[in-house]
Amino acid sequence: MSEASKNVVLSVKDLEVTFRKGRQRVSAVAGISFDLYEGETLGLVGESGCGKSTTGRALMQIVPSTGGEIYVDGAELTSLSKKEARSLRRKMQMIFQDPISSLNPRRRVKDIVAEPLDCWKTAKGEERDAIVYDLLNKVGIDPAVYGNRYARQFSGGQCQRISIARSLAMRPRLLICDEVVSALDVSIQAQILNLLEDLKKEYGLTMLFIAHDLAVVKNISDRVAVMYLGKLCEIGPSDTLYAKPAHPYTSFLLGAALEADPEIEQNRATLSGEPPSPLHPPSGCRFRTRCPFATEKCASEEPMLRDIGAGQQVACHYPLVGSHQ
Amino acid sequence: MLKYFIKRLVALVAIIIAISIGSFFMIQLLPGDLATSILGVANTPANKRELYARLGLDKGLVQQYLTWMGHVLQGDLGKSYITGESINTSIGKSLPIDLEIIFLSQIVAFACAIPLAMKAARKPNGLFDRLSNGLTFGLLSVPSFIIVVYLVLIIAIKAQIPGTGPGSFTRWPEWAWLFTDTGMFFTTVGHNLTSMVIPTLALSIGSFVVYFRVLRSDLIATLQEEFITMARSKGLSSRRIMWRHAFRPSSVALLGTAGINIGGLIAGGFVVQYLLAIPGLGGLLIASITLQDYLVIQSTVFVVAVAVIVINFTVDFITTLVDPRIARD
Amino acid sequence: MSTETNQNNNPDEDFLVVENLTTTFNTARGPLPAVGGVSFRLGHNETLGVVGESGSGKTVLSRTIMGLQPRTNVEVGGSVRFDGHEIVGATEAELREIWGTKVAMIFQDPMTSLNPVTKIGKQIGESLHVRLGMSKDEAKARAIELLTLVGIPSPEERYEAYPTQLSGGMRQRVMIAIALACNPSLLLADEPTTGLDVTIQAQILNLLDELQMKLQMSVILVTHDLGVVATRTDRIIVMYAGRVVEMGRTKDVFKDHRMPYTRALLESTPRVSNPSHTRLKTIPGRPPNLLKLAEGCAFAPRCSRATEKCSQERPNLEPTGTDGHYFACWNPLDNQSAPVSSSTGSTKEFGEDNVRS
Amino acid sequence: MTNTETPMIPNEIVVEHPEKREPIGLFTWICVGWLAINLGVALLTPFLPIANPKEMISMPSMGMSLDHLMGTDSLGRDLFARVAWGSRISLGVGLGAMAIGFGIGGPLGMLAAFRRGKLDVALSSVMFTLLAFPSIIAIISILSMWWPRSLAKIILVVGISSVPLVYRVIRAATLSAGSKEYITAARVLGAKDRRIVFRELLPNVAPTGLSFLLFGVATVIALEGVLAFLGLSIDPNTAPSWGNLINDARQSLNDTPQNWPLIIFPSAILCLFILALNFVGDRLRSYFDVTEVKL
Repeated sequence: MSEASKNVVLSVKDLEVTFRKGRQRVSAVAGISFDLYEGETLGLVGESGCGKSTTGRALMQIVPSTGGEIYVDGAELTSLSKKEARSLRRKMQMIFQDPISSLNPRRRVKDIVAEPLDCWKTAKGEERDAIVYDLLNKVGIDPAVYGNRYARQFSGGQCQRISIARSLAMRPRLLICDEVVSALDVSIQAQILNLLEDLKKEYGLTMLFIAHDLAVVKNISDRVAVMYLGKLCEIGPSDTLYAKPAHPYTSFLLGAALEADPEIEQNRATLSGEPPSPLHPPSGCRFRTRCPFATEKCASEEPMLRDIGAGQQVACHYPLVGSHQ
Repeated sequence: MLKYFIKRLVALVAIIIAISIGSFFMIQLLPGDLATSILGVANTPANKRELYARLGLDKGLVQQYLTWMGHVLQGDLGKSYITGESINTSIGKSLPIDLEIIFLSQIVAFACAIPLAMKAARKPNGLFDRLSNGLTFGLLSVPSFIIVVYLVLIIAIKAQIPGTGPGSFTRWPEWAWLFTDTGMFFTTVGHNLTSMVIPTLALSIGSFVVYFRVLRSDLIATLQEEFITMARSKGLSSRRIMWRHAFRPSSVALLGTAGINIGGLIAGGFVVQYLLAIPGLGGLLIASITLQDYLVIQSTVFVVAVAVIVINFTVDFITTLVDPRIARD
Repeated sequence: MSTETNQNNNPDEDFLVVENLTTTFNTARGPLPAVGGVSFRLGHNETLGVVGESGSGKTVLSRTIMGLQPRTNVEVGGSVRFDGHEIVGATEAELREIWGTKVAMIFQDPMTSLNPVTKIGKQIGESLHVRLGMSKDEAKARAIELLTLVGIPSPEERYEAYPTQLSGGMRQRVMIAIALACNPSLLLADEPTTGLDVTIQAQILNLLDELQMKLQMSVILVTHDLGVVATRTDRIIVMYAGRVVEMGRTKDVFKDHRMPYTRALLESTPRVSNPSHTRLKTIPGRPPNLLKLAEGCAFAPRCSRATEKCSQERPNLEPTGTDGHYFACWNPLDNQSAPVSSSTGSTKEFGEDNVRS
Repeated sequence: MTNTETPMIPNEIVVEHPEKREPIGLFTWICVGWLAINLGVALLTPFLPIANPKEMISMPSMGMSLDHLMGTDSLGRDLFARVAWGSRISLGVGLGAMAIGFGIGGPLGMLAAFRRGKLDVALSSVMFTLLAFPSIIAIISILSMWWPRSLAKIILVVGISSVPLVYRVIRAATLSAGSKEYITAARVLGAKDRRIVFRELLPNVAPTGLSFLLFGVATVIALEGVLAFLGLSIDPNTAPSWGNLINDARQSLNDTPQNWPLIIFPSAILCLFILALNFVGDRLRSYFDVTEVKL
């Protein structure tokens, strides 16, 4: 999927996000780089606190990035003026985790979906209504029945459909989905995932899909990136990465994932302990404190993300998988 | 914890300084002619100039403020321009009365509110809860001055209970009496407490209503919490659950309300004092307002404001002891 | 209280007997049947999984079994017999006798389930002190032992901590310590790992397994996650709209399910083992409104196999022929390829391998 | 009054269109009606066929009769007329002061919560310091020295003294609404500040504001009573307020204890008016489910 011939829609170089907590500094995202090619879905997976959501928010400039560059279709986002950045952001949209809280409870559904059109004044009157009607139909909400209802009257799954309709109103190139199905039941989750797949084809979207659920991420993504404590551990095509994880952390993460099948032997060797505080990240490789293969080199030298073939890159001194050649 | 405490203390000092500035300039900037109220007909330009020089009022406002603050910091609030009495003495006589009324009324309010709120919250929407909730909601809408008026009408005039009406306030005996004449001591204490019936009732009803409602709704919310279910699932008695698990988290809101309420009583209790002719701070303030006694007003306002803030500070401190989450934020 | 269960000569099956249990909430909009007639049995040291989506009544079921349901606006019918005690209709004082010491519960959200203003050590020690009559010092010593048991590092220090100072995984460990303080013989775990990260989830589930073996408990594991029950339970119950739609040995239900809902649930769950972009099968529509439940099968409006009968008559649980495997459906799925005999055998083996003996 | 009727149902149960709202209830409508009647009387007093409140039209201290519905006071003035005219003053002070309080405190509170940062720190430290200062003392001191007294001055002083409180409430409500994901969503969609404030924040802050407005009016009306007792409200001879009427009655009741309607009517009407305001405010709060903002 990641051939050089493809257009790069989003390119992230050494992105850093540092928060201030009193006098201390928390580096939530500590320098990550990746490219997103046109039409692909990149899954960003990791445990809570690893910085995956912050990455998404920094890309949308909801939280300011404190270092690095973000290129959208070749234009660098962070160095632009507020006004230019705003118009560049039209190409990017985001859907959030909590479907209910991301819709204003005191506004009508059709106004919520029309919000971007009203903000950018791209469509008015009948044209606007037609777009809204069409979008709501596409996400499976009958506009004739539900268009005039208030957002608070809908269930989580329906709210997420409305959010998706809203995010597509400006026909964005890039869609960032931040844990969009984690608050939903399995049966609803499947509906939303299929809906996203369909809309992605129809609208020619490029997606960054952020989630903690490994199965969900694999299902929807062409490539997957794994984060741990603000850094990228590994990135590669979904099927390859899940079959042959190169980073010990990825391997443990996959081992801990529970499969809905009693015949699959669960890997009982789980990671012990919990991730260290991002206030005091370990030196060298950030995973070394929980890694059974860690050596002195891991403490002194930070592993850089390097190619191990077949589109897979890993940041580990001792990857589990050698070169694919 | 200590860090939080120090932080709060610094804020406290800052607010007290702000308040001293506030009470000083509020009085100074108001219209009104001090010379007229002191000198009366003798208000000639020469006399006025002489008076201002004597009182230090011919200097700049900042200078005046600094002089006043300098004295205040040494514990001297100055002397009344009009009566010449030391303000320390006046406030020293009045403040204990306020403290007594507030102390008594708070004891009564808490003693009634806590058990009743516990009872009401145990069965939300039950008969007792509905009754008490409705009744307190009604009482909430009766301002304290109306309560006093009716209490006086009923207790002092209709029921003819001696020593309870306006002007019947009796002071505590002096310290020395305690050891020499116990009979007299108890008589005076008795008189004092009788004279406290109406003011205590008047203030405690308002406090009770507020405390009851805050504690009740908070308890009901707390009892819905999962950790209460958890406590039940341990097999603890409902008594233990109410007191050990529900009351403590709920008392945070109660304490906060109490802080604001007690502060309000110091500042707002003087309507009651005025109506009952009780010589507390309220009485002092209103008397000095009538006399246009600027320095006394200014000092009283300052003392009351500081008292209110110190009380709020104390309540905050107690709250952090009850709920360790607060100090860590 | 009924004691007739003691006369039964197969105690393993009758440790917990739930019969036609119903829980109905009286709401302003009418009665809401959150649990609509559930029956099952649980043996000693057995692990039962209860699976269902939001609104399936699984949480209400677990609380009703324990008798923890609030008393007002709730009607409970049927019977829950647990080790010689009848739970339904028992007074709170009677229930208090078995709560904590015989049956304990861990809750979904350890943040809200721990008292925020009390040190965690005190919360563990409380039941030791109150229920077992230990002195405060003994209780403290035991509480520290329990903290060690559930794998909390430096337990003496953590004894003094407040819940907000711990991570989610640590809080869940504290919850387990509290629940197990008085050695209960039945543990109800209501979504014990929801909201935890996968690696922490694995730690907690392993810990529960280990403790079940050590302390000889029966466990009811309530969850929405099919992955959690797949390898950690002996038997499972699948719930939909307050009723059991299928139950049986874990392997039978996963491999040989008859109820279309069970299949739909399994097919709509994304799997790590499936290749990327596998199209998920979805269940159309949403879970039903329990206030307006129709006469027939609650799943009928979403079911591809539904016939007219489905919307008119409610199916009862029927045996499949395989031991202990039941389903409620008028148009069940065909018996699938997996041969019945071998699946029974391997289930047993599996149980011995992973759960206990 | 209580929104705790049906909390026993666990969240997991899906009820279609989960409307938490309870029916509005008869008593709420009675309260609304009572408020409307008072407001109507206050607005229309000059046009109503009632006696002149300043004129001695009858014997003093007469009981209730068809001519004088509430009887007459110690100077023979018609009490009903005086109560009706009094509502003009009391409601005027209440609404006027709150108009000033909300006019200044509301926008400032929203601005501080929306902009955050230095502006918020600066505004909030000023406001919270002012809040620590017991406002009633300030009101009394200022009014006692600011002669001659007038309705406008009372409204101004009380209104300004309520600014910090309104500021705090509106700021808290805005902060709470602003922390919701839909604000971030609107920003991401490209909404400008103006749009976010008026389309997203305001509709969610307004219910809190409205219910606090009702509580505020109730408090100010009670406060006017206090001022009247201390002789600091407007001169009862020019126009009586409800507080003035109660104060008058209190004083004259010593001489004519049989004339109880004199105190019962004004105080009952005052209390019932406050009750209705409080009740409607409380219902509004639970109707809009404004739980996160503690007033």
